[in-house]
Amino acid sequence: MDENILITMRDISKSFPGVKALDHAQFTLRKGEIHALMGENGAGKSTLIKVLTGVYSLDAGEIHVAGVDGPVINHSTLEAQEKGIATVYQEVNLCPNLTVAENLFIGREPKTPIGTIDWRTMNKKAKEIVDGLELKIDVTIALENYSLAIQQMIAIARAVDMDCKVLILDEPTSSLDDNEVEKLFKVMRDLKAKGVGIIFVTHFLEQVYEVCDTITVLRNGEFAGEYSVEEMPRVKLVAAMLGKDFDDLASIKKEGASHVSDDVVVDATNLSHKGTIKPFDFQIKKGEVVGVTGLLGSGRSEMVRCIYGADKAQTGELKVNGKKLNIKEPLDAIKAGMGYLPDDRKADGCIGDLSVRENIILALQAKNGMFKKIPASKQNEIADKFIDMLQIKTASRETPINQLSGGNQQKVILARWLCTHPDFLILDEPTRGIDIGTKTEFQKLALKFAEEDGMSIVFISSEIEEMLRTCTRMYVMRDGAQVGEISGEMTQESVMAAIAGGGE
Amino acid sequence: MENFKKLAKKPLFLPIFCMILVLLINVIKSPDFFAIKINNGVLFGRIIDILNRGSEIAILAVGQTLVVAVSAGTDISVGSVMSLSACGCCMLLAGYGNNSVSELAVPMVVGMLFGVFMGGLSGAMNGALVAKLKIQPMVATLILFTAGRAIGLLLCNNQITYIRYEPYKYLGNFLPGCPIPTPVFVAIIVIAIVSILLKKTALGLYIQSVGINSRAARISGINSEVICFICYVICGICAGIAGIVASSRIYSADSNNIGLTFELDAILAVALGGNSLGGGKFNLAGSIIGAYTIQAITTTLLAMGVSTDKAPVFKAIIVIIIVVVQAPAFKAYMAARRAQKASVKEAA
Amino acid sequence: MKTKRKLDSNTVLVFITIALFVVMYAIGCGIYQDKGFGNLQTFLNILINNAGLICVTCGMTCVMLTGGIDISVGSVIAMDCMLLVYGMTEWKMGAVQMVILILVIGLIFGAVQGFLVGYLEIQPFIVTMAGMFFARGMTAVICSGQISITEADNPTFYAWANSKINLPEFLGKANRHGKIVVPYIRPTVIIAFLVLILIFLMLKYTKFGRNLYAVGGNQMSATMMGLNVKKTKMLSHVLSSLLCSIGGILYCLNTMSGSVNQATGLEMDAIASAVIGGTLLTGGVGNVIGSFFGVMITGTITVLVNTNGKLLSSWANIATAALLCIFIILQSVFALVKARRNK
Amino acid sequence: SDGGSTGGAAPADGGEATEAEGGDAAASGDVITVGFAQVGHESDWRTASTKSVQDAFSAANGYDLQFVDCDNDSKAQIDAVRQFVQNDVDYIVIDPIVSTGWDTVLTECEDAGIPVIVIDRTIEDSDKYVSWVGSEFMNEGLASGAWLKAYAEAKGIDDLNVLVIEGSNGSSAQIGRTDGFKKYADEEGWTILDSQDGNFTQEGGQQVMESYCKSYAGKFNVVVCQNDNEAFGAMDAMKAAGVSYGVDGDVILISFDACKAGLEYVQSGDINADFMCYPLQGSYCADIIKALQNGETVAKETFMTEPWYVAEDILPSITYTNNAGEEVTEDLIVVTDAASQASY
Ligand SMILES: Nc1ncnc2c1ncn2[C@@H]1O[C@H](COP(=O)(O)OP(=O)(O)OP(=O)(O)O)[C@@H](O)[C@H]1O
Ligand SMILES: Nc1ncnc2c1ncn2[C@@H]1O[C@H](COP(=O)(O)OP(=O)(O)OP(=O)(O)O)[C@@H](O)[C@H]1O
Ligand SMILES: [Mg+2]
Ligand SMILES: [Mg+2]
Repeated sequence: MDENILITMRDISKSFPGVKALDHAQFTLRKGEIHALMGENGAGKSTLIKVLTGVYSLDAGEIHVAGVDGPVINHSTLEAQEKGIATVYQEVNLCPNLTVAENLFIGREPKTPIGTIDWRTMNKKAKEIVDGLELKIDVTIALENYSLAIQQMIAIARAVDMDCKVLILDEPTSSLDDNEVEKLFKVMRDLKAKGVGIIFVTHFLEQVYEVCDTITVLRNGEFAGEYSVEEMPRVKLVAAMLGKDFDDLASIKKEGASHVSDDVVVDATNLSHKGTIKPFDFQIKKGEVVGVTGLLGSGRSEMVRCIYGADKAQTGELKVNGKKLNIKEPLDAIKAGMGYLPDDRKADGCIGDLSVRENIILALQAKNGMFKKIPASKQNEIADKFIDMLQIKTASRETPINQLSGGNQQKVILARWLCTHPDFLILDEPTRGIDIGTKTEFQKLALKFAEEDGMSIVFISSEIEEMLRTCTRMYVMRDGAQVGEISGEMTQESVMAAIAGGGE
Repeated sequence: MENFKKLAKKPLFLPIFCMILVLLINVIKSPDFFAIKINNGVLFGRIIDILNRGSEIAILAVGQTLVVAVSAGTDISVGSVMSLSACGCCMLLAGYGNNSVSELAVPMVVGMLFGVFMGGLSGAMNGALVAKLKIQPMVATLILFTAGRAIGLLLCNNQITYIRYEPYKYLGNFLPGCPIPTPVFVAIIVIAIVSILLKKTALGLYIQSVGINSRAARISGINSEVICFICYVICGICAGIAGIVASSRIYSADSNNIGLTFELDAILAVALGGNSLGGGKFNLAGSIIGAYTIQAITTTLLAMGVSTDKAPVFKAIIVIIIVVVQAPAFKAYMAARRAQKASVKEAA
Repeated sequence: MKTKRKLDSNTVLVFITIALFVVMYAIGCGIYQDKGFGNLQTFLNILINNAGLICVTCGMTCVMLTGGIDISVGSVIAMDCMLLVYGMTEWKMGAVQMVILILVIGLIFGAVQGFLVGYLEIQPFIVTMAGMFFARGMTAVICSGQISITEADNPTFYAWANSKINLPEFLGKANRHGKIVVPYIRPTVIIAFLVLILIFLMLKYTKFGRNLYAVGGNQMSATMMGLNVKKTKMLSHVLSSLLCSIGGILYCLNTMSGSVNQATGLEMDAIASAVIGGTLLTGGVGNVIGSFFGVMITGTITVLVNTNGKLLSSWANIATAALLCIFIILQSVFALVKARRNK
Repeated sequence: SDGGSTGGAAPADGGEATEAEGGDAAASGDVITVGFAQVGHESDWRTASTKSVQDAFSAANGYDLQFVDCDNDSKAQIDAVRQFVQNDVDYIVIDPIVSTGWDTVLTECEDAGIPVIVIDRTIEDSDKYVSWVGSEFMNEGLASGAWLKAYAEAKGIDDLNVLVIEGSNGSSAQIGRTDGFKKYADEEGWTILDSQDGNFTQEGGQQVMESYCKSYAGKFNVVVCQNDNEAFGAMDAMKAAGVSYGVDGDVILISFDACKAGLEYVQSGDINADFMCYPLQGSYCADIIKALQNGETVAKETFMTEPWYVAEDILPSITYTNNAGEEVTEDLIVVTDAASQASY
């Protein structure tokens, strides 16, 4: 084995019932390299990582790890860790009931001379780590008190601190804001300098070009090629991922407000929910796409949840199509023609063990009422239609949704709302964890629904460009309050300025 | 072989297989186990006993399955609720304070409906605690587990209330001229109603959604609390019906003994039917087969003359064998071993 | 960071429990002052009577922390008591030998249950229910009658059971017959406290203890973080059965007898105590201090009902259930309010 | 409110008396507090027993009864007795759930100077109680055997094949009745085909009998149920299986307890013989306490008189050697309306 090589994976195959997730995949990681693993949703990236770290057993193929003679098979994450492979998996995987410090150190707690856990040292070290990441948090309280973003940072910090030879990061940036991503990159570069090999999975092309050296592309579980970043322009990379030429993002253009009618669909005044969002106003017209922007944790989700009734509004008044509406439960909102794609897919979206079909028709069924069951044939028809339309990669419509890759799960949830034919659809981070091809698809779809079906859409995204491309108007949020509204000619700079509050 | 493998993939394969296994032991032990004859105008035989005596557990298992599915927890009060509704029914039929009557104080139907209503009410209380106050199911139902029998005893003025009125015995024994025990019909009716409810409405989908991810279900327009509540009420009603059947068998309300430890059997039935006690997806048919499997074990032990206080040892061993055979981890291990053997053979 | 540390919800639950206990005890002292409820010995009796339960509840808490449950404990205690008594009376074994034998049996019992739960991934409720049937049946297999240990059978064990540890004399009080009754505890109480303290330290300061919390918090995550979830679950059951065996010995020192129906429903007492003490059945939250107060609360409820002495059998059960209900609802309301405030 | 109020009953200590003084001026002097730890409430028999004790120690009779229902939990009973000591009662009455394991706690009672009276079930591993009142279960079993022997002779049945439905395993009633009957069965060479636990319940009796009817169809002619509830269940099961029983039937049915409903069945000829187990120990207890109050010594054991009931007027009496080794002749009572109404 080459001195410089940390890991080689050869001809790795892995099948799940009905899906061939990996088909003779190849992968090589060298010392001091940041290696991007790219591919569409469901290409098999996460599976490759899980095979490497012993979460799944492999069907065929060989794995070699530096410092170990012969082929290696890890049977558990623990074994992988012992071989110097530290991993942050795609879904945040920490124990919310333990303190931040424990989450950082569990499995390798500092010990006192008599073999008990040395809490003082542990807390001290933990504090150093979070301080190093410029997080202002108390390491001695339970992790569940902090947001998803912070949890993600802690998961990363845990892996980084593990003194590993190989660090694997599976979509760590999907819930981080730019500032935090920058911190992460700094850490990654430091490790790289120390000779650690890093596997980095992301759907953000900019990030790949910012930190990575090498790119391996997977397509439908197969190895599509390994490239060095310098010799791989964006368009070619996307083409390699999709296996076809990529019609550029430029093709998404706003029609302007020409199709927007004057009918106000939703009109909220003074809505608020104690503890999460201060009173705000909101208005949207038929066929309009409106954005909500702000920093992470600024209350974007909270604002739309309050409109939708996921958190019951305590003050204010909501009019839908001119009629006053008192939303007690999300069902009332659905009946009034609303739909809400939540940002936390795992907790608020997917019904894990249920099939793709059942997940798709769920909201429609709820809208129809319990006693008007949608006939089986109709259910199949709807499911097939959306699997086809959104190109959901699934073995069959009866596959449980939790066996789908992250991005495809998101598409199923979108299908759930589309099939209720809402007048007003809230998309909260619909593109989080979604590959570039599908992202564009989502943006196009949003515009198409607005234009052709006259749907009013709220679009929330951490990527300002995405919102610029789709929205005609944006509400600006800061610290749990609505602080303004911008419209007209918007640029990245003007939006950023509004978010930062420089304009006041 | 291919066909068998396909069969083995069916979700109900294992529960049925286990049931057959238990019955097989009987055939070996005593061939006349399966003998059914008409005796005294009614069907007579061990198999009939299993169907007859298993009815209460089957009825309870129906309700328990829904509760487990929707709340990932178990309702341990069903045994006490059985007793409570039996007492409620008999108290009304006898009139408060009378401990033995041969004339009913109110029409029989009224008494029975009242008993079922008591069951529903208990279910509603459990449901409210679990759905609204978010108390863990086992803890919430612990309250009625403790108090149910006691309230029943109070209703019966601290004594066993006998209803020595011939038609009252019909429900738990035989209808005149009908050779099949009535509890079998009651079980069939309860199972049928719940199955139709699940088939013809979206309740099944709702229950599973709430059981798997109640937050997501709520966002999708399902009123999680109401669905959870409904399941507990159904479970309570099932317990009420089972209680009245049990009471009719002995034409009395014996608050201490009606439904004693039935909650364990009901939960066991759900698990033997291949359902996860962690909630979510469920299979009603499995639970029902599980219920009759348990009764088959009990009847077998009785037939073999194993004394009731030692019988649990055998019951435990059978249960463990059944659940181990069903365990995915065990299946995977066996599959791996088979593969290993095959590869060794190939190599040779 | 030191300023105004947020109390985490687990600690709050324990404080609620302790506060409720104190309030209830104070009310009891007020109402039943004339019946000696306020005597120090009444309190000590709660400890003496529940020494075994405290051990069992510690074990139960450990299992519940992983998200599991162990409903075999009541039957295991019955089996332990029966075996202890039978061994000492019929086989004429020594007290120490029997104690060791019981502990070994506990370990084996726990290992089997643990293996089934941890490695074969069978639901703990079902495994321990089978364990419950098994142990109860075995009790009858060992002996289906009622047997007891007398001084003649085994003087050592008899001495253990009857030795008193007197508290300082000035705490004593004269009873109606003019005798100064010095408050005392039995050695069982000391053992129970030792177990309590050891388990508390284990949960807080050992890797295994923290693993229990991690597994209960999120099993998937624990696996992904490289913990051996299967082993942890198995060991939790071993620990529970071991503590249950210790509890069984203490129980036997209290009752000095074995019978088939002994300790029926004790598992529910243990679970209820742990839950009242703030342990969640879903796992990941709780600690043994809370569980201890849970035991004290259930014990106090019993004493209150007994001291009243006017309740019909049914009312006694209903009173117990009602108090339990009030406790659980109060706790849940506190938790809901706190969750809302946190949001 | 009773702590120091018992000054008349037992010499009260000064300090104690002052403490309780405020509590009750009205209930002067001679209220006697009694703590009663009852088994539970599992049967009509038990309810009758509880009621008799409660009636005997009513406030009207000058008692303050502290009643604890232990719900068949032997440890709860020990706890309750400890609590009585703390509550400083004058007397403790125990119906022990188990016959063993009492030494420690009875020592505590003794230390506190509180006399203990045991009723119904027995305590075997300690003699630190002043008196016991109850039934001689062994005699009930012996009487049933003696009756069956005489009855079979009178009827000319010489091949007796017996099925027994036992009571809860390990209870003194089950042990006594089983042993007593078995003594006769062994002596006379009757075949006991099977003997299973029916748990003293109707459901249990029914289920066991259902099984018997299949396993021993046509092979048995005597069924012994160890209480009336089991007999009711067994009757239903036999009826369903088409087996005739009772006075005109193929099967002789023997039962114990002789509660009201049981005697009604004896009267109608469904049950051949019913051996009473008398539950009303209350007045006996009260007598003992009165004697103790007066400083008299009391008998260590008091057996209650228990009548034997039969359906047919064939045998006037039975003679057998009772557990105390005495040969006794006891009358058999043919049940009348008056007898069954008078029962509990
Ligand atoms: N546990 C599982 N059971 C069955 N199928 C699975 C399982 N995990 C993954 N798959 C399937 O394997 C394929 C590859 O999934 P994987 O999660 O590796 O994709 P991915 O490249 O990480 O996608 P994404 O970017 O959306 O996260 C998908 O089609 C998915 O449905
Ligand atoms: N960096 C941080 N430090 C401390 N608390 C944070 C941080 N980020 C978020 N939070 C907390 O988490 C809560 C919810 O954040 P959440 O991410 O849901 O907000 P959001 O505006 O919907 O953002 P987004 O949907 O883009 O993630 C916020 O109210 C905030 O208190
Ligand atoms: Mg992935
Ligand atoms: Mg958000």
